[in-house]
Amino acid sequence: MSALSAQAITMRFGGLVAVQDVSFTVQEHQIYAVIGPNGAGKTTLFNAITGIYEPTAGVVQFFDRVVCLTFSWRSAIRIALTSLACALATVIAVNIQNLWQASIIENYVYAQPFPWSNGLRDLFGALCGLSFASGVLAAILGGLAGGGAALVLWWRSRRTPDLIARAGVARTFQNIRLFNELSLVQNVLVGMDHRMRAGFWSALFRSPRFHAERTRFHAEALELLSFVGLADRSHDAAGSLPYGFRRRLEIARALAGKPRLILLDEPAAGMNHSEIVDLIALIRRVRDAGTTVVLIEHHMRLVMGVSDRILVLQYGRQIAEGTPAEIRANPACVEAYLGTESHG
Amino acid sequence: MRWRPGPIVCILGIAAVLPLIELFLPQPAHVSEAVRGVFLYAILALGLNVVTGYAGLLNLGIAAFMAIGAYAFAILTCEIYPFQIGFWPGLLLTLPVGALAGFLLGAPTLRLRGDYLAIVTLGFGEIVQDVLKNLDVVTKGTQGINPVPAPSLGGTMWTAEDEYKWYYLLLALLIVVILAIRNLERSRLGRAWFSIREDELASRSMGIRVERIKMLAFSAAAAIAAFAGGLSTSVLSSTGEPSNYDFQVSILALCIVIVGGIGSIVGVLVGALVMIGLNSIVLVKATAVLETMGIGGQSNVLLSPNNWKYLIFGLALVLAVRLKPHGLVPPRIERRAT
Amino acid sequence: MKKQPLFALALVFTSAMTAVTLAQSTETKGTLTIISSLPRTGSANAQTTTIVNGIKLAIAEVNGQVDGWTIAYQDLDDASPQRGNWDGALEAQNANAATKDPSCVAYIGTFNSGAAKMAMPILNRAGIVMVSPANTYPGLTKPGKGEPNEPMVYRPSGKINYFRIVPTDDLQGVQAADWAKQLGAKKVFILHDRELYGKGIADVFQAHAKTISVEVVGFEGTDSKAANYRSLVTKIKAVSPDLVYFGGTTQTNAGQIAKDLRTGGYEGMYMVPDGCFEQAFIEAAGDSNLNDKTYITFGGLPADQLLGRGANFREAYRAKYGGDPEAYAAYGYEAARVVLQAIANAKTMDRAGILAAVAATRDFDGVLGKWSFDANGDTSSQVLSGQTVTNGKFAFVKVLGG
Amino acid sequence: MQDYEVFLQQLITGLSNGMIIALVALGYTMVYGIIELINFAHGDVFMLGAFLALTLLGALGMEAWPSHWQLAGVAIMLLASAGFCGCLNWSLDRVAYRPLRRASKLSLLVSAIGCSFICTNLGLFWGGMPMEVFAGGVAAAAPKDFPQLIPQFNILGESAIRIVPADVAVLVVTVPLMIALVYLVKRTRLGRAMRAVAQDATAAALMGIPVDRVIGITFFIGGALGGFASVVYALYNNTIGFQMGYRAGMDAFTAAVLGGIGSLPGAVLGGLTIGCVRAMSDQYVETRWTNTIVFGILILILIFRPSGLLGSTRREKV
Repeated sequence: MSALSAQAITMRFGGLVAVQDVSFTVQEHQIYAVIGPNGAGKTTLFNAITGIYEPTAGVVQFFDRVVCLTFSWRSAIRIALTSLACALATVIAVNIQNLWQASIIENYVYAQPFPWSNGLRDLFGALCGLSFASGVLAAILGGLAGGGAALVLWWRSRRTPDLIARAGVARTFQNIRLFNELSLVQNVLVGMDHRMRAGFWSALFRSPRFHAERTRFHAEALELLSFVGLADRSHDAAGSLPYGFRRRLEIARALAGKPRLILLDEPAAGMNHSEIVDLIALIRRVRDAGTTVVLIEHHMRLVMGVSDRILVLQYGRQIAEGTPAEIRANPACVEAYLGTESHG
Repeated sequence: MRWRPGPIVCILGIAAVLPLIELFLPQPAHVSEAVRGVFLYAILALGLNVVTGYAGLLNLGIAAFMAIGAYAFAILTCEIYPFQIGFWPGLLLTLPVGALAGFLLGAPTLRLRGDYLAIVTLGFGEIVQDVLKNLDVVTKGTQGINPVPAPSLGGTMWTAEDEYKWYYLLLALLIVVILAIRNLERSRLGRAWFSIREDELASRSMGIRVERIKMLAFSAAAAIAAFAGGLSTSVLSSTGEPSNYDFQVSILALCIVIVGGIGSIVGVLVGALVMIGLNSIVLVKATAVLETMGIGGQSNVLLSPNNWKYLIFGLALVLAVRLKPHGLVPPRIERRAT
Repeated sequence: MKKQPLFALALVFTSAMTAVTLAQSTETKGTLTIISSLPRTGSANAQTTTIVNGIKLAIAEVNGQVDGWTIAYQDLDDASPQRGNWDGALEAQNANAATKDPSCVAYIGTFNSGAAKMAMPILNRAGIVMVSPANTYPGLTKPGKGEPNEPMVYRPSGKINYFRIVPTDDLQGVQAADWAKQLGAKKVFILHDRELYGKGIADVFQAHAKTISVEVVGFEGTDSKAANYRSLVTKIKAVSPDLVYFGGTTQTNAGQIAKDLRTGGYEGMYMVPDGCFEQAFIEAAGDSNLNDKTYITFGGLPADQLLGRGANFREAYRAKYGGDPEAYAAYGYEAARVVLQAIANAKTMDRAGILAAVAATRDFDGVLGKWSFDANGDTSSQVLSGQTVTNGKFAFVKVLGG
Repeated sequence: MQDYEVFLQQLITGLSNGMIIALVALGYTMVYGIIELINFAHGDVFMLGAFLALTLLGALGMEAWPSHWQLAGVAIMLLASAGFCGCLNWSLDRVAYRPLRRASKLSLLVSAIGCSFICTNLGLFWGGMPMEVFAGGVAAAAPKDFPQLIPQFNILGESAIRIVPADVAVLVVTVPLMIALVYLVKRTRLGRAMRAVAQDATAAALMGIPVDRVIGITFFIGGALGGFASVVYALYNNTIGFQMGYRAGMDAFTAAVLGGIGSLPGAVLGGLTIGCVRAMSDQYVETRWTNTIVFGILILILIFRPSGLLGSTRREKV
């Protein structure tokens, strides 16, 4: 089974083509690298894969499945119901004064018990007696607006990053995006959020389930922090971490969701030699734990040392794909990238 | 860990003994009645704090939800309507009513970016004003709905004169709200709120369902605001007129949250104390003193202390954020328990 | 740490206030306090300032003494700066302050009928007499005019403690409609500012206009914060009414409406209630827009039509504040005088005695005419006067009703 | 009046009102564009500009001037108010906003709210103090008449449709200003600097652009636009009051958002839309529902176009 397969991805911003017709497949338990000069479209490709951008063309599959809300009968019913509710609400809103007058004011005598059956009967009668404009027309307009809005909102939420993350795909960012005001543990716990089940009410009333879950995930988060070597700072604010640690925290956060596929965007940027050695070991451990890894990297030793396969991009186009040995032997790649880049 | 009274407990403790201290002070120095206003605004601002402080969504229409709560409460309980469900059921019902209103506004608009959402909430505030004023068959327009029943519990009634009973009732309800918000804040939900405030895209990429989480913040805030609205209605025994819940109230609540310390419960309490205290204690008493000393009350604008209130209030706001840009009591971030 | 200045400040105020209170209590027979509660901050400030002037004038006329009792006056504000309008919480706070002040025997207020609803039950239980210089909502006193539970709901003790010296909307609206018919209006367009006062009076005007077969061609609530009303004027012009009635006040833009009616090319009459009977209305509207085609009703006779008492009031007011007294100044003055007279007549110098004395006010010779309080606490005066504007001044036209 | 005449008349009214809103909204949107501050004080700066114009008018006795001199008077008021509001807005930035540039956006917002209250109070004082007509400040809070310098006869003569010179004056003042503004932002060095700062203040600073000065100048220009607008407003409506800033500011904010925050043509389009919707709603629905309709339409448009009518869907840099 392939963990990730991208077919003919094209990403266009206005007139600018950032990624054109890129296709590749990552097998499970592989470490896969995407390389290319600055501005080659690597990060854009990542963003298109993880749902931050909607690809202009092309299909992305995770584990042989397109992660996307399809227009099923359920969504259709949902939109229809919204439309209906809006239609009804509009009719009531437009006529509330009459309805209220007919059902409540007319029937209620001060300090007497209210005849509920008469009230309901008159309410129904008033509803039936509405004029065309305030009844049918209002219903149609309200229904159209409500249905249209529901449709638009559904369309916008078809393929969002959270949907993809929930499908088991985690990522890190090139310019680290931690939650700076939260502690390290909390950062990791946010990554675990979609695995938690205790909801609003159990949090509000502190149910036993809430406590159990809190203990369990808290322990797991600390474990994960020690996995990346940050256990001793677990209660510091993420914003106070030095740069190298922040990368590791981001990886820990991404791993927290127990992803089957993890995308790392330049994990070694700004790291020194020994940190990179640690990172290589970490990536291997992640892979050995069963997670497929895709990474963008400039650091050639890391890429060549750790990757199973490599994809080379230039100006948004795919110029080569293969094992490290193949890439090293490919003259176009050497020309485009390796030749100009100093080996780290 | 050994239990130490935190700042919240200290503040509430002082609040609890304040009426006792007052027994020994002359009448003009009594402030507990004005402190009731502090409690009400604190509840409102705590609601706003959930949406603006925790989830980082600027809401300029929190007063609209307060109005919805107030009118829903009044219509459900007032004797000129047939429902008359009584104080406690009515007060509890303001919560779902407010949440529903929040949901209806939030569902289509919560995807909007920052200040676009702000104008939507501002506009919603204006719409609610208009609707309450114009649907006079239902809401009695600007007449206001009264009398709204006072609470009773196990045979004791709260009347307008029982100011200390009211004081403690409001204090108790404030504590309940604080506890509820703290429970939410220190949970998975609270964490998700913070993460959205910090970086919406990153939290989305971590699998947080941003729309749902925002919606919960929005609805929770609306529910708490509606609760505050119902409560204030009961305190005054009337809804007043719709413009009692206008934009200025939203602004005041926002100032309380930000001046106090955005995202911090203690901050909101202190903010409410300072802002409302400035408004209905310091300014009122100061004007009274100046009047009795013969200053003011002149027909000239400049010589009447009342005409300086805007200026003083505005200066207080500018100075507060200038001196304490993160609020009087900024939230402590690091050691927040999970 | 940050709060210390605040506490210090509070301490200073507290001690200052205690000192003031102590200083005052060293008087002859003792001090009786009259408290007024009016919106002193924000848009109603102009009107309430004249009310307070009227009250102060009345107290100054008796040199602050009645029968050896010192009359103290406290001017409370029921508006807060951030609201810029009356605030229910502050109104309740003022009313409670009055009940707790043992020397307080009378409460002059409120300006807004909505605020009165909050203050009335509190003061009623405490038995403090409340005299309003401005509330016109009928339901506050008259059974059957407002909601079914009014006005009993404002009288939890069962006794009447609330009095008002202004005619209610149901009176003024009817008189205004009658006058409109006499002026030759066949078609009227009614506007109101959607406030309790303006809407109430416009509703009555509309209802009465229909019974006296004046055609109502439009009934609209305006937006008192709008920059102008040109589009509304176009709508009005399209149905060509003879008279436009606006239920509202200067602060809810009666002046702007007058202005836009004229610039929009409307040539007919324009009528407004006593909320606009003040020079500020003419100043806001610009006299050229009002002259000769504007009609104002007022609950009482204007100062210059009164002999004796009224003329004295006008002179005294002019001498003290410069400028003619306006509607609200007269109302404020009258309210304070009713209270002062009651203090003079009271059998016992306590709240109950003074309340009884106010309730017993009969044939009061005031600046609004000669009137009594009826059983509901309303003024018996049915006299309203009609004014117009000529050369930028109000000019008395006739007595309405009677 | 015929139905079509009523419609045309409402359109004219709507466009005139809309132009004034647009002018205020331009100042709003410029400030928003550069530091993302909802400048609550903008409406109140606008209000103070109108009071300055009234003071000038009274002090120079312009009402008594012959009519062609009055035109010069209008020009004087326009320039004076623009300069005054510009300086005021600039000083607000200097005193109340600049120190908070590193603080959170919300602190800035509260500072702006505070400034708005202060300006409101100054307007209250101003309304009373310098002019005798207000009875020594007794009626300070009441709305003030702004004398008609521009006659209100119908240009179209006896036609049922009225176009008064004030309508024309609105156009004559606002359109050149808008063109000048677009030129300034698109074509000049200053405009380029503004756009650079708006895009990324840090990067602009690194490129040697004096960021604080550019922001200050933006505040000045935004305020000046408000000053122009205030005089146009006063001449058109002939009434000013110390609380008029609230509605003006809210309309401007709505217009700016409707058009797409930060977009100059958007602000103009938004202002015109709101003006016309208001007029049409007054005519064909009911005045009391006008606000509801304006905001209802705003919400509907934002649902379908989340960045306003002409706003760019700025992509977040990831």
